[in-house]
Amino acid sequence: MREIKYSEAILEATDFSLENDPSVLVVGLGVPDPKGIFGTTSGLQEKYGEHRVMDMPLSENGMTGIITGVSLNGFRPILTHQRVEFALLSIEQIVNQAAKWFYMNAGQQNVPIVIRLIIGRGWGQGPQHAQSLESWFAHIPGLKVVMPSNSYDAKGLLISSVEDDNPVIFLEHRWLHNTFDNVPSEGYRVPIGEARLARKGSDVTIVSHSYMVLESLRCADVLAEHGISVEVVDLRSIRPLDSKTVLNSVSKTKRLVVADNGWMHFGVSSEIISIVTENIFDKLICAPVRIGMNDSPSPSTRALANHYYPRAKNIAEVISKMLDKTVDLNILFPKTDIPLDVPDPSFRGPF
Amino acid sequence: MREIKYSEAILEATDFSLENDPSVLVVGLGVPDPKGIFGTTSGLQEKYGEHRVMDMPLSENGMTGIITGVSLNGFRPILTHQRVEFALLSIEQIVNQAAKWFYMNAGQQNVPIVIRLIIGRGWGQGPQHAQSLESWFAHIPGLKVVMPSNSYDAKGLLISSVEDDNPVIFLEHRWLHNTFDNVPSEGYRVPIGEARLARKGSDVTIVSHSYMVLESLRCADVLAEHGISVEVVDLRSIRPLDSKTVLNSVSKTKRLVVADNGWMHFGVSSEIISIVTENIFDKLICAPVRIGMNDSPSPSTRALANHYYPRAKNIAEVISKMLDKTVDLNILFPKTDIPLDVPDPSFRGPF
Amino acid sequence: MLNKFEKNLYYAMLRIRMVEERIAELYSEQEMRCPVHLSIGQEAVAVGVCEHLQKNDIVMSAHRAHAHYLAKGGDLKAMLAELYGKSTGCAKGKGGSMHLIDLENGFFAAVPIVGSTIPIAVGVAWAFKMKKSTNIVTVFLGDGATEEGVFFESLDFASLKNVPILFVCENNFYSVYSNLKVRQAPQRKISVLAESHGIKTFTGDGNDVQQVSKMTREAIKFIKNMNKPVFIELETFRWLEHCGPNGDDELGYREVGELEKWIKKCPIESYKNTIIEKSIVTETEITQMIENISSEINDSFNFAKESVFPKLELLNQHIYKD
Amino acid sequence: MLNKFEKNLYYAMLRIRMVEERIAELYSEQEMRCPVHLSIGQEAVAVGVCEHLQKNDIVMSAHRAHAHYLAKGGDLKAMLAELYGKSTGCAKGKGGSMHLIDLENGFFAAVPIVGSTIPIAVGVAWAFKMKKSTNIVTVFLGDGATEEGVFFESLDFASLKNVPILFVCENNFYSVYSNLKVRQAPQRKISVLAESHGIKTFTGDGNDVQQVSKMTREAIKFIKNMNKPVFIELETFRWLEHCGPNGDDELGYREVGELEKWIKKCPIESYKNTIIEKSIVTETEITQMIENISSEINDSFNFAKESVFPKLELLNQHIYKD
Ligand SMILES: Cc1ncc(C[n+]2csc(CCOP(=O)(O)OP(=O)(O)O)c2C)c(N)n1
Ligand SMILES: Cc1ncc(C[n+]2csc(CCOP(=O)(O)OP(=O)(O)O)c2C)c(N)n1
Ligand SMILES: [Mg+2]
Ligand SMILES: [Mg+2]
Repeated sequence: MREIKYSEAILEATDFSLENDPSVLVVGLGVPDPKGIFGTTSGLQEKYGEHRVMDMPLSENGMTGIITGVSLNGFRPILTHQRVEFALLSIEQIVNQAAKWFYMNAGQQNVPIVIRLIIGRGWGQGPQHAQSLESWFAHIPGLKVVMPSNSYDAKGLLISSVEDDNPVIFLEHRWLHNTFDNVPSEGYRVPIGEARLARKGSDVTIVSHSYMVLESLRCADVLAEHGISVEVVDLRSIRPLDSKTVLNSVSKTKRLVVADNGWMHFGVSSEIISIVTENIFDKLICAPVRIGMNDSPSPSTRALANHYYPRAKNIAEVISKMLDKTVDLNILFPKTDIPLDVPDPSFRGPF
Repeated sequence: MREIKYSEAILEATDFSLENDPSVLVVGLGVPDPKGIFGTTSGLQEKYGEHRVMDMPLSENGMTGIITGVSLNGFRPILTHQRVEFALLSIEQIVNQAAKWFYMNAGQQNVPIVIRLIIGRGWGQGPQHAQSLESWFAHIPGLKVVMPSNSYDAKGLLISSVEDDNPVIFLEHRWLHNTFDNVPSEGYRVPIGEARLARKGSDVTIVSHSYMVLESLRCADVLAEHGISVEVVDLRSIRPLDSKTVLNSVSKTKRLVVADNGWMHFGVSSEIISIVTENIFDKLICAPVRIGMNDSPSPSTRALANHYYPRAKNIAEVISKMLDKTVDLNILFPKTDIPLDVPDPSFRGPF
Repeated sequence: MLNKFEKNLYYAMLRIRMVEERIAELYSEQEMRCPVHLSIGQEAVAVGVCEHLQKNDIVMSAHRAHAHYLAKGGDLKAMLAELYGKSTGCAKGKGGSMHLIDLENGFFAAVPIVGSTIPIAVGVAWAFKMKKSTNIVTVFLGDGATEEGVFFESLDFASLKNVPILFVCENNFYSVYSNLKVRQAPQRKISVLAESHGIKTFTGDGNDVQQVSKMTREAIKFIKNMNKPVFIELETFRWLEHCGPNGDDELGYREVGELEKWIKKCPIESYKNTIIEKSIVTETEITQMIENISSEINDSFNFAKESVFPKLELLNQHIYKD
Repeated sequence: MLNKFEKNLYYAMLRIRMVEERIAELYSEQEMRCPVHLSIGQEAVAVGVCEHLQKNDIVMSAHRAHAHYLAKGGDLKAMLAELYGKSTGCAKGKGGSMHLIDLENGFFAAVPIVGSTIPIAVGVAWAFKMKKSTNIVTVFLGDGATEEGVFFESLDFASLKNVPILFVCENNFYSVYSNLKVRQAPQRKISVLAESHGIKTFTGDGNDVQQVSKMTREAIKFIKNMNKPVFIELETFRWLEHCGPNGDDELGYREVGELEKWIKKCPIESYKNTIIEKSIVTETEITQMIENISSEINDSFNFAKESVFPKLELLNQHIYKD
């Protein structure tokens, strides 16, 4: 199988969907432009025409309503925003309208749309270009929330999202766009709602999603060399959430760490901890712990941003404490010259 | 002390704030109209003039930016929306701008605004007039989120909110507006960030907020007659969240039920469970449980809405199971003729 | 039938009026347990526009949707059952008065968040264009809705892509209790806002069903011939309270005499006079119409009242489509 | 000094140009680690407008804010230090290029979410009105920002309350790589949109600093005398890529020759020719200006580079004000 980038996987999934179903549309600021949304839409307008692959006005709220409308009348649009923050202008349409439409009319009309949102990070993006917010969308019944951590899942989940009959929020972390994985060239589906056991282990379970899966895997790799066996669950979708896989894993390891991709409070990690403690409290042998973004807006300067995002080392610190093992984290994670405000090139994949 | 309604308490707090500080403004659709936002703004325009108390265009997003701007230049506006759903049009301004403003400019300019949001419920409001969403706001560093459950707190917390130098989201549940409590006629402050021990007990702690505090207290009353001693913590504010009071209570009772006012997943109850299990896992003797709105949009017909919202009886059911006590819930909570889609008149207060 | 079209205009307005009067009358029984926004006084807009629409043309509306739904041919029984929260309702009771739908008859949706159906309607119309359908979409909106930013975003896109949509603004001068003058600058004219987006506009008297009808005919011709959207602004007036079955003029939020002036311009009465004068209908025919409508209304209310409530299973159905 | 005002116009434009050229030059050192949106080619708008503002008048802007900040008198050292992420930055490094602020000099804020400062600026201006201040607010916005609904909501309120605000739209025909024609209907004219809200408008050549200056003088007079907002639309052009230090014309998203045409209309060069012709400045004076600016720029970059990074404590400061 070929190794391709996550961004290419998105492109291939979109290409496949456009090819496969004439009702698929691709809409977004910059979709046909020379950079093609980080390469994820490059060449599609040339191939499918400007009636199916198109730019749009800077009207996020209106466009969300418009793609909802077009989806009621026979189309399957994919709307893309280059930052999750831009979608905040369209929350009314997403949450009051698209998410509830099928319910409000008691199943007569559904809204098959995909909204691709890119999570900014790094290179001084600053407070308004670096939020995550998946827990917001996942709080809302009627939405599905998908967050692949690798190219293979990205392609398969995007195809599933486009074919899904419900509004799907598809969140892509910028730092994943250049990672690689083995990806079949043909179209395939990864079902929405199934977590992935990204790594087997026996001492502790890290539940994670999106970019933080990579940090979790790195942590697991490093700790393995010191006799700590870490299991990593990649949620892949946040709603529906595959609690079975989470519960199975924690039932086995008896210890839970959640490596959150966003803010922890009222977030994904609090939901995971709740699911685990509500359901298998007796299996746990110690308090669960969550790790996530610093509970503040994200600063631009790297002097602060370097401490804003959790890293493999922070997860390892929690785990060693949890297991009462003394390991020297500075030896395990030696200082490198790689700047922390750009993706670590050693995170190349496949994972 | 006088007993006054929650809506009157809001009115008095607003009146006090307008009187006390000439920079306070009151803005909102219908603020000066004959119904005065459920009576909470009645008479204020007559008293303070239309330059300080005013109606506005149906432009929620724009108006949120405008009150942010006016707050940067010497004023302290209170913006009111009659349903939390209308504020979804202004999420960009609230979350990207107001919440982060002080951080973004490193403390040079702050945004002293209050956004009063009323949570709809009952009488067939339906899917777009009945959401709760406090966990959304509480997820965002930079916002404060206040949710009083009674008249006394409503008045004291609204005055504190207006005097607070940060953006405060002030959520009022419609079904609280007609409840009574003892309220001093002068102005006073209830500090933001302190939970209230609403009832002492020893067997189990219910953590709750806003309207669900009333259902929790009713549950506690009824269970008390059957020898179950329930402690009720009223969070009062969701951010900052008074984890100390929660942890103290659960340390004592060793059992936790969270009666959520909204959807549970990625919600307030998941945060409470996480805080408790992360911090005092060893104190808990059984799995925590959460109760909240049904995980769907809210249906209009009372045939379904009656089962959508959790009630005292549902909480009691959880507690009796948790304590392994067999109580006949149908005897404890006999069927009444009171319709469930309007506030229960026996929930009058004081509480 | 002679003068069928003219008679239909009258019949349709009368029927809407009588349905809403009956809702107002029975509301105090507290069995229609959802907010209702009646359009008594504004019937000419709904009817004058919808009489020109084909069954497969689509209509969308907002909180004050009864008239639009009925004028478009929406099922009366299903609407009333929806107000009663019954399983036979057009949304099985899940929506209530503010969420009407009748796909069979081209009424796609109404929602209570002001302005939010406007872009959705533009999207539906855009789909017609892409499918090379000859159908059009009509979206009804109030003067208040033109204050929402999404209104302008929708105008821009409709104009940019030349989608087959008819925007119909019912300017009744009020949003709840708030007069235009506390919400919009005096020099701001709604139709001009639309025009400034390059959209063809018409303005007129929303209480004159003939004028509305004529204007709509022209508008639809323009949409189909020019492949461009059209915007119509019509002045009209709401007689009852914003939400609920009663009058509220005594609250004093409107100028004294304003309501009376508009009641004198009742769209149904004035059209009745016209068509009787022109001998298009006779008083006897009208009496017959009233009887027919009454009996339809009786039947429909009985249907709604006698229908059963939805079963509990419904609560968790339709959250997601499999 | 003779012809002080004219010389200032030139000096200010030149200074902005030279600052941004230096940023572009040094960006590849990868020490300014934040997105930068340069306004090279658009200096006449910032300068022509801001030269008429008083220190206590307020300016707000968006992602492409360097020129506005500098033209309003914003501190150069603090701006550069902000780009370098240093503790001496105007926002202590928390904001970066897209979050400039200089309260001392009346530059309130710039933010990267397109359109979002427009209502905030209206609010600031409204406060001036309520405080009976004679100060005004100027908000700069792009052609893209006029597609956001909040733009219209802001126009409505500004017009409704007659707030002292000057809207300045820099129409450079592009939003990132997207030409106006894929975003706005051809009949849609930005200034007419503002006019349809009852707002006084002016339009003109944004590369002609004299025209901008004259228009602004009139606009401010109108705002102060009539107590009403004004909207100015100015055509101009961005020379470099949307975001970053390089050109990007080779990508082919703009018409061949378009950029060259605009470079020929360089606001600085053409004004230089005018003022030399009119003997307002001499070549020697200009040489002197360049020297002065260069040395200021050198000093300022040194300051920024030598400043220390903020300490870790800062991360959790300023989340809430006590
Ligand atoms: C976004 C939003 N804001 C506020 C409301 C409350 N509201 C319901 S109907 C209405 C009046 C709308 O006025 P208009 O559009 O003129 O319609 P009319 O009621 O006059 O028919 C308002 C403000 C709402 N439903 N949605
Ligand atoms: C709400 C929002 N949507 C999209 C973007 C991405 N974006 C950043 S700048 C820009 C272009 C804006 O164009 P214009 O307003 O004309 O300003 P210009 O860049 O031409 O100066 C876009 C689309 C954004 N920052 N905010
Ligand atoms: Mg109206
Ligand atoms: Mg532009």
